[in-house]
Amino acid sequence: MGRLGGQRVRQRQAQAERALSAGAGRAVDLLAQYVMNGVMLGLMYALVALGFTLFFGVLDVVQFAHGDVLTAGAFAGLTAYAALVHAGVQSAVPQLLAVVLTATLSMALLGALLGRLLVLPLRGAPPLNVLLATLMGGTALRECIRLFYPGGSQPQRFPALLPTASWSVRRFTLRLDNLLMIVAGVLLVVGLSLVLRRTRLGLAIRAVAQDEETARTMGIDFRRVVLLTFAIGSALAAFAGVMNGLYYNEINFGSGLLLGVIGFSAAVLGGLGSFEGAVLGGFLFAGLQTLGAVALPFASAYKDVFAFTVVILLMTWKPTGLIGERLGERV
Amino acid sequence: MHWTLAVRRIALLVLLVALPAAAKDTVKLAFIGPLTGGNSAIGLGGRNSADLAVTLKNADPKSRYQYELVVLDDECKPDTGVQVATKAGADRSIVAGVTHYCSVVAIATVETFHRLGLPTIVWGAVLPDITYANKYPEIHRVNGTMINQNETAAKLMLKQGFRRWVIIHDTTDYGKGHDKYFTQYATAGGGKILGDFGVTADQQDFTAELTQAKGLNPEVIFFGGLTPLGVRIRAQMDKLGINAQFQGTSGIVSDDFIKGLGPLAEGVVAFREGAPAEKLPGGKFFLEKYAEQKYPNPPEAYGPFAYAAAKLLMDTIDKVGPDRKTVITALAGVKNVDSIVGPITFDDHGQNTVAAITALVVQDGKWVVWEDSEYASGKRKLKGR
Amino acid sequence: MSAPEALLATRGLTRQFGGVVALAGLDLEVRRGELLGLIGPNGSGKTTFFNVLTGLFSPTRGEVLFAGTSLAHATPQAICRAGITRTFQRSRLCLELSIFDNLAIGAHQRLEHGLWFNVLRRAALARQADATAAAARELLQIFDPPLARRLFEPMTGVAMIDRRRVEICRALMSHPRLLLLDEPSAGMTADETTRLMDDILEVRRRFGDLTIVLIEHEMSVIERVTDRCVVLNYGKKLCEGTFAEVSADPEVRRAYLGLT
Amino acid sequence: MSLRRAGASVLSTAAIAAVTGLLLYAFLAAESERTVGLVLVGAVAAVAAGLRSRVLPRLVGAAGPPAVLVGLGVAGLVLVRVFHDDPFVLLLMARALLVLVACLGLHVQLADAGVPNFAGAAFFGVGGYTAAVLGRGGLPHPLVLLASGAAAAAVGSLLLLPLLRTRGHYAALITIAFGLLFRTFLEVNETLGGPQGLKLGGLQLLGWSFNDDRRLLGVEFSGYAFYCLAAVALALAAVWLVRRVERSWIGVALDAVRLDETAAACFGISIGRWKIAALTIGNALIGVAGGLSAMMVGFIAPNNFTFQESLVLVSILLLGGLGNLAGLAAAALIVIWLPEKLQPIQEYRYLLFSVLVVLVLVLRPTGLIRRSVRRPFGSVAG
Repeated sequence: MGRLGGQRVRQRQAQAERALSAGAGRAVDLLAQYVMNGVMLGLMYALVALGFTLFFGVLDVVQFAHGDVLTAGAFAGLTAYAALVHAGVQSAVPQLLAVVLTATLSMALLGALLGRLLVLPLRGAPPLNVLLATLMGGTALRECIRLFYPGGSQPQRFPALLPTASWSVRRFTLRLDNLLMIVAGVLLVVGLSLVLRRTRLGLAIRAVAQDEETARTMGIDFRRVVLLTFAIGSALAAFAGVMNGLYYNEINFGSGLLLGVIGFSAAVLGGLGSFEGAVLGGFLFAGLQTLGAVALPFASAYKDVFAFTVVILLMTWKPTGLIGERLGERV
Repeated sequence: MHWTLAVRRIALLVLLVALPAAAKDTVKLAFIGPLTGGNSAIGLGGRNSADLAVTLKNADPKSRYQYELVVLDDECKPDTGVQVATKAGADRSIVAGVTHYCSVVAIATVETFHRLGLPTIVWGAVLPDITYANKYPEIHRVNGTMINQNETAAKLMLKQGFRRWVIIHDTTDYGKGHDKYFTQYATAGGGKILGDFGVTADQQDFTAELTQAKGLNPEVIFFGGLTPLGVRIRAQMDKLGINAQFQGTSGIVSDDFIKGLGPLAEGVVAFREGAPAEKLPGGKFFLEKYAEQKYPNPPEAYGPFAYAAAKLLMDTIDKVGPDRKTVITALAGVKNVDSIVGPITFDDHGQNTVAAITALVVQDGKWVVWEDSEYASGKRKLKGR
Repeated sequence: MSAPEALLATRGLTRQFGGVVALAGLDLEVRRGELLGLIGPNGSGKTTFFNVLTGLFSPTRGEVLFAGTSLAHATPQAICRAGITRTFQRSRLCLELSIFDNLAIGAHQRLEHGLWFNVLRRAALARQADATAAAARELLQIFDPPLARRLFEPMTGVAMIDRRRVEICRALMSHPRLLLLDEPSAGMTADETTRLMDDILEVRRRFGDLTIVLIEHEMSVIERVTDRCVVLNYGKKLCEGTFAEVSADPEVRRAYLGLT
Repeated sequence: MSLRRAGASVLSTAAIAAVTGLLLYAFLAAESERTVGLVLVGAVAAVAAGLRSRVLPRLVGAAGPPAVLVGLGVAGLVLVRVFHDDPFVLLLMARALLVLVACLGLHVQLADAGVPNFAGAAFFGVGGYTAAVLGRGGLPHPLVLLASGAAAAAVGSLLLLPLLRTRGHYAALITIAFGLLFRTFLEVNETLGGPQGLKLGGLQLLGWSFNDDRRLLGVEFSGYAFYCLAAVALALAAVWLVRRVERSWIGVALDAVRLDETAAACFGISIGRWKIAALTIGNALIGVAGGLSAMMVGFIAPNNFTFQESLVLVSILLLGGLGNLAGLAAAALIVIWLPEKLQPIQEYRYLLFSVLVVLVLVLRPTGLIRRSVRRPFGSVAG
């Protein structure tokens, strides 16, 4: 067990070193570990929040099945992995590609379907109906996974497809797989902002978001843009689902609900409809959770309670999010 | 008496008269366990074992009644547990019950069974209060409690030279019970508990707690809780580069724990009352019969106890008849009744004393009894030794 | 006749939406008991003036004095209690409710809303409901007699023109001191408008102490019913006076009628 | 009231009570799943025919709603008498009635004032925990139930400021976030028993313990029979209160706040006051139902009020047709009883209800049954 041996030597060194610089040393490396955890969570929440912001931007609607789309994405990825293993493909890279592609494409399709079946037909109805319909749609999706996926009610083991090398500086451990996921997540966010800013589709999405009537009169195929936006938003969630699976090495059917509410809270904190707001909101929520865990050392399970309480207080102070929703209410 | 009930009774009478002695009375027995969710493997193992007991009893010509197993799922949740317990207790045709693996559910349904007068035998929950908190004649238990489990655990780990623990436990009485009793026995033996964290049963992310634990630099992370949390914590320990030894309780002794972690499960230590099936007095017989029935999932750690509980109930009903009150009085007198988990004796609290505590370690993907493992013989080393 | 004192006076009333200045330092007076016409091209700030006056938008700058009290930053509820009610350019009736319910909303000020009264003292509640129904029928007799018999039917069954009349009745239910009418005759034919104006004059005669500000585009209507007029343009008061004086004013002719 | 009208009222009330009683009895007594299915289909067909042929509304009109309430109350008593020794059915009836009371609370909030409450189950839990904590003290139990309602309203008041400042889906997020954080708080916090929950002694009324069986008028009643009677009484009182609130100036004000806040403001209606009133009345109803339910079951744990359970309450509201009390009652009975009577769908109930609600929302955006206009409450119109 070579790696373990080397580890032990370094640990004795670390213990000696720690004895020397007890005060400052202790805080910095732990702090770094917290920041690392926070960044990982923040990125996942940001990806989910971006979905909410895209849907709201285009249609002024909240698509509340989004959290469960994330879980469905992770399960789709897991199914692809199982199929590949069954077919005898053992090496990690093709498996990883298959998992990510299956998850994102299948959820893009599901997202567009949800938009087509649940959201567009309800354009005329009161806005709350869309929230209710998609909330129930999310419940149906969650129950389908629980009931029809083999052993769906149990947590499923998600394969560790990324290399698991890690470097430790005293007690801060940086794992290669976390680093890769962070880089991939950031690239995805940057890529999305480029798509929105540089491409015709992006222009069309922003136009529809700004003012639907004028955009439609300018010849923008409204339905196509909406369905594409739903596809993109859902694909983001699927990617976050795969990240969740790789990070925790486990997925279960019920985690989508909480992640959906957290993603929506993050999007609202940042101001629904604003791209930067969603990313900021995601990291802000993760920061709140980490702060909550650090501030209440032995009752860290309160971190969700702390984070959601702050969300409610912030919304009382700024009802439409920190940066504020762009569309004021017309009298 | 509304007419449908009356009609059914008359029909039954006619049936009995017309068919002299050929058909035996049907007696219903309830089985309650976690059939869905994270602990369903153990629940299904228990159900199959109880079902095996019923099948064998029905096959035996000497048995006075035809037994039928009514299977109910408590989802390892107290509220669902009380609901199905009320349904079982309220159903007059159910005479007795083999109830619960999850302590959080068992402690909740004690009142319900007492109120509805249903004699029950717990087959897997280890929380002492289930039987010791009050003296209800209806409540019995064949498996042991967590008190002696932690005594043995502390002795063994201290003997291995471990001195510094961090405890993570779920906030149910099961988790808190293990936290309390292990701290008591570990500190008595010179060990030090650096810190303890309560976590909720459906918590997903433990990086915050584990980062703090890492800051305390423990030799061992003691986890008091069930398999789903155990898997997540052990996996996230590896993510944060925590190389402490992982020590669990009876809650993680299941194949799902190993399946969930893969290589990471290697070297994990856990303790539980009673021995694995093959080491039990009636173990070989039980495993053979279990295999014959070709159940889709294994009996798991508490299958034998479920079998023993079901068999004891049916034998008692055979002796005293399918009436709840007489069954309760008969169970009170159970002394040294032979069973596959060894002789069963119920004390005044209905608790069967199970002396044997088994230490187990995961070796090459299987739970192995500590004494037979390469960790005991020294060929393999626990973490940090 | 000494000039009757101003019921409503605004000083330097301004409202900006970002860069757009909807009201630019408006000084305007409404004398008690008069029917003032408010005219001006689209986007001249007429409806914004009503919205600021009724508290839906708080003024960026300026003062609003109504019967001596300042209402500049008052809530719509307080402004209504002071005795100002209005109709809306785009009708805002509750279509799911009955005609009676909509009128009862208008009479909210004068109704008893205690939980004790409403849940337990049902006889007293029934009496108050009958009184309100009678008041509603009386108003409807003026504006839309056939509706008086369909008081408890849903609004959805009422024609668009009649809905405008119900909205006026709703504003009158609380016996306001100042009634703001925002293009009440929009979408009506000439004789329907004439009949509506007669009804308004009839109400004015019956209520006595009722001051009305009327936003209207039809010059013949303004000429017939208003005592005075104010012409707005780009949020500023272009000129003020009787219809004859106003229509003769060169500024108005150039800005509003496009004549040079 | 003339003699003829009184006669017609009594006759039609008796008819309604008898038909409802029979349908409920057939549903509850049905043993095999096939009969349950048949009874359900029969009931739905009967009601649909009654509605389409205007027979039902005319009957209810002739009887006069207060009389219908009395009739249904009598039907409830008869059913309790019939199932006097069958605890399982009595428990089912009581649970459905208490869920109906909770849904009436949500009805006042969403259907009347337009404020969505996705933490219904959390307030149900607050009532239950209050009953658990106060139940052991010396306080007479009717006061404990009132305290349960008051506690739920008080906890609800924490959300008043956020709910007044937000609209639409932001307000929805407030209640969703509150539901999640409240359950986690109770699960982690040990004072109220953590995930272990708390046990409750039975309801005691003037020394009469509801938990034990008792002979009455020569018949052996199971303990649950008395809880069932309490639930029937509570449900009737709640329907009476909600109907009176809706058919009064308060109902008109709530409608104005729901339909057009701007116009309501312009006519002096204080948006804040009425939303607070609706939230407080609603949460109080939910709290009382929660208190009685906890006492009946004898146990309460954080797992009872997950976000999923709140969604079930909202589903009942939507399936019953927003704003329709009869529909609400029918939906509550079906949603609670069907899974218990049709064992195979027990596992699939969440899936079934969520799909049903989606269909209702997408196919009938204005609600299953068109919302009827408020009937006049003046003396002349009767």
